[in-house]
Parts: sequence; C-alpha cells; structure tokens
Amino acid sequence: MQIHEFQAKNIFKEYGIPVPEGEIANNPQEAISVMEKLNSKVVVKAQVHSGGRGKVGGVKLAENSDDVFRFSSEMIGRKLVTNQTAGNGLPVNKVLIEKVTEIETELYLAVTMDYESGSPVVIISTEGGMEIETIAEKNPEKILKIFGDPLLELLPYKIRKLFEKLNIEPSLYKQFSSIILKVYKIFVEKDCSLIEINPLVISNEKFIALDAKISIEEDALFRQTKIQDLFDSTQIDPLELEALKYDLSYVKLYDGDVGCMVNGAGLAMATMDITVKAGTKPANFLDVGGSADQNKIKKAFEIITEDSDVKVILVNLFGGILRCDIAAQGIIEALKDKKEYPSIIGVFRGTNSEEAKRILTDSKIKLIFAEDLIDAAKKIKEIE
Amino acid sequence: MQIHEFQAKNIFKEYGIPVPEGEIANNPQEAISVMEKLNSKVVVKAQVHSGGRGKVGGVKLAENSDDVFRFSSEMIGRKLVTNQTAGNGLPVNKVLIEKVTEIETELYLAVTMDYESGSPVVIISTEGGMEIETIAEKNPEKILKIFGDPLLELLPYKIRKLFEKLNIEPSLYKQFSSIILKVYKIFVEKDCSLIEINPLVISNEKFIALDAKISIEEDALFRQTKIQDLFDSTQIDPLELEALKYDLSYVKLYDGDVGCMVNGAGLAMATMDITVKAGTKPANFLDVGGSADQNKIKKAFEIITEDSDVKVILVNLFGGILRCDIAAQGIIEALKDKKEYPSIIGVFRGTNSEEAKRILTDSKIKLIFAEDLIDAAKKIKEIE
Amino acid sequence: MTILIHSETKMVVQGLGRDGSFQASKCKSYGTPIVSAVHPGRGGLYFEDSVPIFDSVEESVDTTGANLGLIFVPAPFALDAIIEQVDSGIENIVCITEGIPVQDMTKVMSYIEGKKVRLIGPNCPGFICPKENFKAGIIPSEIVSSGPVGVVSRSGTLTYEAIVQLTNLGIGQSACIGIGGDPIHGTSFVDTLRMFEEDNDTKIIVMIGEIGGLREQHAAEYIKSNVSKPVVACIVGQTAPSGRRMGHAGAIVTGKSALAQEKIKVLKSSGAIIAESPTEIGYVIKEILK
Amino acid sequence: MTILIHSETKMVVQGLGRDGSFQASKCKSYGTPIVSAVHPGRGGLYFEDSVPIFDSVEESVDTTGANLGLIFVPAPFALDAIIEQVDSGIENIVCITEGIPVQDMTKVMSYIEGKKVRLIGPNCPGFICPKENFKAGIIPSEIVSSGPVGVVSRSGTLTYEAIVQLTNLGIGQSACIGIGGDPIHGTSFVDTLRMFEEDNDTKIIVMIGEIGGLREQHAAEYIKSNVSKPVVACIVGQTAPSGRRMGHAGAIVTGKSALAQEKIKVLKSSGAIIAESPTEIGYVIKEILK
Repeated sequence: MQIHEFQAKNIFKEYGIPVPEGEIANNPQEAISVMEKLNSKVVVKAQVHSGGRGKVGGVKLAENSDDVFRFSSEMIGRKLVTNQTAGNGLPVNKVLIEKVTEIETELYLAVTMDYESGSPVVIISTEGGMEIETIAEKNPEKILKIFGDPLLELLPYKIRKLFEKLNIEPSLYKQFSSIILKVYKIFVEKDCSLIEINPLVISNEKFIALDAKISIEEDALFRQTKIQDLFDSTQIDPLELEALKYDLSYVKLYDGDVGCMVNGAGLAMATMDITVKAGTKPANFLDVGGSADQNKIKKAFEIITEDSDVKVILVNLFGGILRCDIAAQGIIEALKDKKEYPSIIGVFRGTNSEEAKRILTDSKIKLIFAEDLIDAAKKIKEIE
Repeated sequence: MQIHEFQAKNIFKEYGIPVPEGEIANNPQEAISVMEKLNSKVVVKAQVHSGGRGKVGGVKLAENSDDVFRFSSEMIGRKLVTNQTAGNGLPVNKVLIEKVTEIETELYLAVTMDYESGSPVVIISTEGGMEIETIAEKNPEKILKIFGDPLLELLPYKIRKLFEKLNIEPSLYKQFSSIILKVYKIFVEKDCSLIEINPLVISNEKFIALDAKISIEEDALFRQTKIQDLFDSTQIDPLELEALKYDLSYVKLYDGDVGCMVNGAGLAMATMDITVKAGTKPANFLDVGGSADQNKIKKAFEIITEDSDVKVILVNLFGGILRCDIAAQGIIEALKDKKEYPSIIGVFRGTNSEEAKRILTDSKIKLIFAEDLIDAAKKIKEIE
Repeated sequence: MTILIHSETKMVVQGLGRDGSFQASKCKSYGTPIVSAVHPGRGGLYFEDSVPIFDSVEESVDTTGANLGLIFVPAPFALDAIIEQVDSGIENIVCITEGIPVQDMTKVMSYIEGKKVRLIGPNCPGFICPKENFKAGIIPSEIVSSGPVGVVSRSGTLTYEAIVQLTNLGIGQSACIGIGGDPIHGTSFVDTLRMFEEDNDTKIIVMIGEIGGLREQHAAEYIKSNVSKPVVACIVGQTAPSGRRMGHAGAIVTGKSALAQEKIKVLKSSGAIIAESPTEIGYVIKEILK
Repeated sequence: MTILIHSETKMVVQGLGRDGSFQASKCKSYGTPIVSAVHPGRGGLYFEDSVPIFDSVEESVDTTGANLGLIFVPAPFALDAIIEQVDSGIENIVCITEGIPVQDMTKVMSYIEGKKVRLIGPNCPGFICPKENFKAGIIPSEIVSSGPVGVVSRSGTLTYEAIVQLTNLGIGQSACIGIGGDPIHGTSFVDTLRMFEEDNDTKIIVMIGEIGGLREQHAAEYIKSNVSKPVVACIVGQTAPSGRRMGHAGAIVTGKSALAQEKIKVLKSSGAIIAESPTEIGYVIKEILK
C-alpha cells in the first residue's frame, strides 16, 4: 500500500528525520495561507501516488502568492499522468506547500527488502534526483548497498563503510548515520516494502529529506493499524478498489480486451499468457484465491463485466477446495440482471466440474465450454 | 540501578500494564488528598529500594484519613530496615497511596537474564506474594520458566505453554499474554536486569500488578537516559554514592574493619579472602579498575579512610596500565591534610612498583610494605 | 521411498481451522500417517476420532514422535507456529499459510539458518508422493498417479494443471512439490532438483517457474552442472506488465532478470527443455519418454 | 605451537584509543605479528610507522589476511565491533572491552552460534603464549616465562598474581588466558580445559575461578571425565556477601551454587587439586612438579 508524500513526511518527522518546513493545502486559498506562514518562496507539490511528478508539472516553484494560487489551482482537482501512472492518471486532491531548500548535494536513499539475501537492504547513490532504474542502467557502480540482518538492528560499522565511499564531509557522519538508522527503523517497525528519499539533500551542512515515498507491505497491514488510516482510495483504479474490498487479487491491464477469471496466481498468469498466444491481450489479472465462495466469485465476475475494455471473458477454474458448482452459481448470480454481456468461454475442471457445467447449461447464460486452456485459446480466436 | 515502586509502575502504565489507581505523596497532607481523590480505602506504601517492606510496617492498609495521615507520618522521614537492607536501613521520602485491590489469585511474575542460556527468562509461580527464594526452596516445582531468544521477540507459543500450566480461567489468556509480552518488552527496551511483579493478582477477572520492582543493568545505563533521571541517591550508602561518581567499583561491607583498595575485581576478592584468613574481616570490596589515574586513587583512598568502621587499610596494587608510582601519589594526596588515619599495609607490584615504594618512603606517611598477600596477611595479624 | 519422506515419517498437523481440518482429513484419507494434531485449547480431544490433538507441538512430538509438520495456522501466527515446530525438533516443515508478512519470513529464515530443518513454503500447496500415498499439503490426490516424473512448481493450481495433463496422458509422478509463491521461502528449486536428481524413482523433472526473483536462474546454474536427468521447464507470466504484483508476492517484474523471457533464455542454455506454455508440458514429456 | 594460535596467525587490533594503542604497542614489542589495525577515520595511516590502519575490518582482512582480532573499542560500540569481525571472517576474536551491556552480549552469542568463530571475553585480559612470544591482550609480558603450566582465569590482575608466583618459583607457562568476568562470555573454562588437555606443551593446568554462575561446575564435570592432566583450582570470593556484585558483573552470589564453598566442593570431587588461596597456587604446583 502506498501513502502520500506528506503522510510519509509526517512519519519521518515522528522519527526525527529532517524534512523541509511545510504544510498540506486542500485548496488554493489554503495554499496561500501556508505560504504566508512559511514566509518564503515555496514549492507546490501535487500529492499523488506516483513518482515522476516533476516532469509533468506536478512540482512547481512559487515565487509569490500569485504563483502559489495559480499552481495549486492548476493541480488540485485535475488528474496527473506521469510515466509511472497507468490508465488516465491519478487525481490530485491536495498539494504540499514547502519552503524552498537550497541544495548543495543530492543523494538517492532507499531501504527495501532484498529477496535474494532475505534481508533489508539500504541503497544509496550520489546521483540523487535521478530515478534509480536510470542510475542502475547508466552508472550501476554509483549504487551502493548495505544489508541489514533480520534478527539484528542495523550495525553502525556498515553505515560507516557506506559513508566512506560517498565523499561527504566527515563532520556530517553523525547526521548521516542517524538518518540511515531512522529510515531503517521505520522500514522495520512499519513493515515497509519500500522507503525512498529521492533526493536526500545536504543544505547548509544539514541533511534534509526533500522527497519521501513509503510503501507498506500489504500482507503486514493487519498489524499496521495506524497506516491503514492513511489509505487513499482515490489513488486506486475503481475496479481494483472494488477487488481489494473483496480480497480478490486483481490487476487491471490497460491494453487488453480479454477478461480473465482464474483461481490460483500461477494458473492466472498462464491463462493471460494463453490469451496472448491466441493473438489477443488480457484485460486483467484476476486470481479469486484457493477457497472463494459464491459471493466472491460473483463479485469477481462483476468486476470483469464492469470493465468496459473487456470484449471476451475467459473463466478458468480448477476445483480443489473451491467447488466448481458453487462458482457456477456465482457467475449466474452476477449475470442475473444483465441483458448484455461479453462472450464467455469457460474451463471447469476438478471438484464438481461436471455439476458446474450442468448448472450453467441449464441456466440461460451464453457460455462456451472449453476442455482445457488449449481448447479455450482456440475458441477465443474463433470469437475475435 | 534500582528505581522506586512508583517509578516502575509509571513505566508499567506507559506500556499498558494495569496497576492499582494511586498517586505518590511527599507528606501526610498530600497523602490525605490522594486518598480523598481516590475515594476509597487505600494502601500506604513506603517508597524505598527494598522488598520485604510489609513485614516491617512499610505497607499499611488505611481505612480512613486518620489512618492515612498516621501511617504516612510514621513512614516519611524515617528509615526502614528490612531483611534486604544493609546497615541502618533506607530513608522513606515518599509514600505511594493506592486504592485497595480485592485479590482473587496471587501470582509471582519476573523477567530476568538467565546467564546459563544467555537468554531472558520469564519466571512465574502460583505462590504470589511469597519471596521467590522461599518458593525455590520449599516448592521448586511451583516455579515455571520460559526462555526468550535474544534475537527474536518472545513467541506466543511459549506464553501459551506457561498459561496452560497455571490453571487460570482460559478467558483470561489474552490479558495474561499481553502482560507477559509487555513486561518482556520493558525488560528488553529498558535494559533491565530484573523486573518483578509480586504479587501479580487477579481481581474481578482482571490482572493487576500490585507491586513492581525494576532494576536496570548498570552497564547499559549510558543508553537509558530517561531511566538515569530516576536515580535516587538517598537510597544508596553515601560512600558507595561517592564511589559511583568516580566510577569506582565499591561495596561497603558492614561487619568488617579492614579497608581494602585493590586493582582488579578478582584480586580484590582474593584480598578480601586473605583478610578473613588472617582472622579479620574486610570492611569493603574496592576495585579501582585497570587504568586508574592519580585522582581516582586519591578518591578511592579517601572513601576508605572516611569509613569509620575501618581500622586497618590494605592496599594491593598490581601495576599494569596502572602505574604504581602514580597510585602512590594518589595515596599521598588523599592523606595530605589528615593528621590521623588507620594503619596502612601496602603491596605494590608490577609497573613502577619500586618507584612507588621510594615515593611513599620519602613521604611522611606511615605505611608498612608487604612483599605479597601472604606477607600482608601476616602483617595485618601483627597489627590487630 | 521418494524424496522428503522415509518409512518412519510421521506427520503432525498444526492449525485445525476450516481449511486445516478439511485438508488434514484429505491427507489422512489418502493414506498419510498423521499421528497428531496441534490446536491450542483442544488438547485432549481427537481429530476424526482417532488422531490425538495437543495444545503444543512439543507435547505432540514427545508423545507421538511426529517428525514432519504441516502448518495451516493463519498468517499473523505463522511465524510463531513455524518456530514452535523448529524448537520442538520437527525436521521437515510444510507451511501452507498464505500472506505471511515478509519480515516474519526473513526472521524465520535467519532463525533456521544452520539448524537441521527443512521448510517448504510458505504459501505453497505442499507435496505429494503418489507411490507412497503420502500427502503433506493440499494437492488434490485425485489427479495424481504414480510414475517417473518429478514435478516442482512455484504455483498451486498451475501445478495441478501440469499433473492432470501427465495423468491424462498416462504418465505418473514420483513426487509433486510446490515450493510456494512468496519471495522469501524455504526449500528452493535447487534443493528440489537435488532431491529429484538423487531419487531413483524420478526419471524426468518438470519445473514450473514464473516471473520475479532469480530462483529460475539459480535452478539453471544448478541444472547445468549437477542435473543429469532431463528437465522440462516452463515459465509463466510472459505477458505480465512490469511493477505489478501478479497475485504471488514473488511474482513481480522488478528488473530485466525477473522477466519470463530472461528466465527461459538461461534455462534453455542450461540444457533444460522448454515447454512454451504449461499446456504443452504433457506432450513434451511424452515425447521424451518415447 | 600452543593453544589458540598457529604459524599463520596474524593479528588485527581494533580500536586505537588510549588503552588500545598502549596495549597494541606492548603486544607488538613482545613479538606478536600484528599485521593491521582498524580505526575508522584513520584509514591509510600507520600505527607505529609500520602497521597499516584501515577504516574497516573487512578491508584489513582482505588486504593483510588477519585472522585473529583484538578488540579495545569502548563498550557502547563493542557489539558492532565484534560482529564486524565475525562478518569479516575473523576466526578468533579477543574482546578486552569491559562494561558491555548484557543484552548486547546475548545478541552476540546468539549471532555467532553455529558460526566458525571463537570469542574470548569480553572483559578479559586476553591470552599470552610465552614460548611463541604471542600476546593478544593485556597480560604483562614481563611476568610470564615459558614452561609447562597452562593458566586460565576469570580475572585479570589475579591471573598476574598467579603467574608471578609461578615465574618467581622458576615455573613457566605454556599459555595464560583470561576468559573474562562477565556473566555472558565466549570461550569457557571447559573450552580452555579442552585446549590445554590437547596441547602437548601443557603438562599441568591452573584454573582460577570465582563466585557467581555455574562455570566452575561445568569445568568440574568436564575435568572429571575428560581431563587427564593435573588441574590446580582456586576459587576467590569466599568472603563475598550474597546479592552484591563484586566488580565483575558475573561475580555475584545469587544462590547456593554460586558460592565459593560450593564450587570448591564440586571441583574437589572432580579430582582437581584445590589451592585454598591464590597465594598458594605456586607452591601447590611446585609440589606437583617435584
């Protein structure tokens, strides 16, 4: 789960990581008051769950109150499309107004989980302000890493090693080490999947986190109750939001038209692959999970049919704990009041699959059965 | 380092461990106001760094404000002598006034460090209210233990195992587990050497910590700055307090008259043993440490001479980093303005010991040199 | 005996919730020697009238000699359950639980490092050995048959897909094992390949990988220098977009090496036979067995 | 070669503060092969004009092949230093530092469990091998002499006391080692007894214990069944009152077994020869060697 920059910065403040002075504004009028309060040139930053805002007008320097009014008016209420957003971009509901910081040195700092070593990793680069992917491609030697130990705090000797490679004024070591330890602490205590400060700058011999990105691991949200409250549903595709409510693993894909409903993540991926092999493109990834009940299947099917991009629906269910007949009922429920819906191809195997086919045949739903995925691929081709 | 019961209970409250409602009172008048505020029968508890208060009038049940006035008057300003205090007992400066708690079940709960396994250990017994040493002797089978892991949090499965052996209402498990986890957390986060709740009671289906004892590990005090502020110098022997200031490892012994000043803990113990072999008794343990300077030696020597119990002084120094000549200067400094002082026997070996002997001989100090500890023992006998 | 079990293997099931009870029952009726179950608060009772339930794993091990553990406890309590099994001396642990916080799993993995214990999973379907009628997990026994193919996969239902194909073509399995969809996990492809290579009953190996991580790359390296038996490999997620998690926490493209194409490339160069799609696995195997 | 070292042992000293520099210099002039030192911020400089200083242990190991570490860093940073040495592959670590928080030491001990590393200390004087002129620690070299007695002790200056007696009586030492006064510590009496038992240069062992803990009890058990050489044991703290810490964090009587008398009793019954007081150690040994 992502949170906004201003929320991340609030957490930073709580842990004692220096951030620029600033406040959130919900409208241009508030933006002006914040600027007056700060009594300085400010930066206006659109609050959306995406990086790359600067390049598309989501971060602007305001010299005076006219600027701040204009920029926040332009941002608030609009959608921001960056190189990281999918679909039509993300709505800006708030802007963060911050005092301008003089920048002497820019660093990139991140903590994330390194799956290879099974440890948190601190990543730092002197190429602050650039996207880490770009640095990794062009100057991989400029990316430095130290690894934590899941059972120990982050040890100072590792931070020292990192610092020595950075060519930063030795007098700043204490500040540096303190920031690394605090970011690491947030990462661990808040069950983060990523904390990114890009850039972390040095300004007048002080480190300041100019930007802040925090993602929380979904699987750990149950114990991060405070973070749960920071959830902003406006930053998520409405269908994905709906799926989230029903604990469905759904990912909207913006360039396809075959809606897929599958049980199991691996099988769902294989199903997507098959649609491509058939010369079409999947409109989504959707795993209903191992033990979905009728209601969950109904909801899943509704989400697919509500997606206007979807022209064909491919259902691929392998009954295990999930009973195919129950699933069939869910599909029937979902289509009960619908007069028009896309063509449906269904593969039903495993527990009670014959029963499912009988139920679906008895219903008035137009559904083409397929024996297996190969057969399904063939039938998709025939339809398109 | 020990802290008072009310301070320990404040920490408990911070962590969410239930304690009886109550407040501290510095004088009888305050005690009455607290009782009025609590609007209940209360317990008046003398705040001293010692257990076993109940048996010597340090804990009393007050039915009314006359009681509370009388009891707190009796306690505050006096010294309390318990079976755990040394010397003349400890001064009572404050009393804790608490609402009376109805007791259904009494447990003993402690967390301490188990040196054998190198892990924190949670100790529990159904014989709450009794001293653990007594239970250990009479009913060792009633003492249950679970061990933490220094690199992991305390795992619920261990707490469950403990609970199952206690014959407590299963509905109370959640409360129980929460208290154990919190006490354990305090133990770890505050670098404790001991946390003891005796008794931990069940009252109206609620666990309450009726008493609270917390000791902090001295070696970790440097990073427990908040705890440092809870230090109460009145609860420590004045000579030990003085020693503490100068980072001297000093323990006053109340039944001896040979003052010992040694470098190294092992050698200091051996020196004490020798004084006993010589038919006398040591008045203290004193290790000046491996690298004491002149000033520290001076202070150490002053502490011994200030102890009115001391009739003979035995100095046993083995020069290493510590230079014997510097130590000799320290002794001379300490005695500079003193006209009278106990007989001194000195064993000086190692770095610059000859120089030390020359300096001391040249000074006007009366000091008998001994070759080694055996010789010293002989000479102590001759004096006494 | 095939991989992971021996004649003295005795299973304890931990967590008798809805799914746990249902699946334990399936394992039992398949023939798996379940000697005990663990469910706090139900100690003293019996599961299906015959399997004693204990409050703790330690009691279960002490009383019944269980040496293989199957875990169904919910994600928030999974770290506790796994370590309870480790601390109780269980040597093989299968954790079915899905959605365990990553940090919990990193702790578990660090904790068991150097200890004599094997963890399979989490977020996996466990394993099944058809010849021995031994099942520790949730792979439907109806679809398996005994034979020469060892199947290993990161996925659940996709594994079933492969198994069904094989069985329908009359090709049986020596053992089928799902190593799980989480990025931090116990037994790896490499561990499983080693076991299959050493197992006399296994003549040919099917490995079903997916996008994300470097597991398939490690497998490729291992296959190149250590596996003499034919390996048929398949990678799903070829059409998954970058940066989006495809269900499995581990199935996310975060760099070039996480891509399906990249994995297929290294597997191919390691000598593995590539099945372009999981739907082709059966036919590829049939071809090899000819 | 006696215990703990071999012909390829190379020492790195970590922490060149006042005491560290002073003691490192003493080790060096005694003949110890110090190949490098570590002190953050002084990388690139030289200690005593000849020993290269590095900013990190890893660099020091990579560059100089150091395999024995001597730690003098202050207590608040000792956990970091010890683990830095472990992580850098140092196999023998001597930690002189006094006053390390107990919880830090429990973490260190858990961390090194199962790893191929030996920790001596903390809060110890280290060790010295007179025949090889090798000293890793702070035992004054002036008082030692080469010979057949292995000395092991929980204490520093008290060890010197014993060594001086031996040397004055013309009895040399194979090695002298202080295992430290902290309750949580690395190398134990048992470990040292094992090394002395296996060492050809050691003919007789002196063991100086004190009140607190069960270390001497474990030693007694070990002596009984595993040590063939004569062991002269001495326990100090016979007059220490209960519940008060006698300097060493580990020297505190907390129960019957922590008492000196109790320890003397079990050592006696294990076959060790008891020196009633440390002042008698020399004479007892002399008697045995007659």
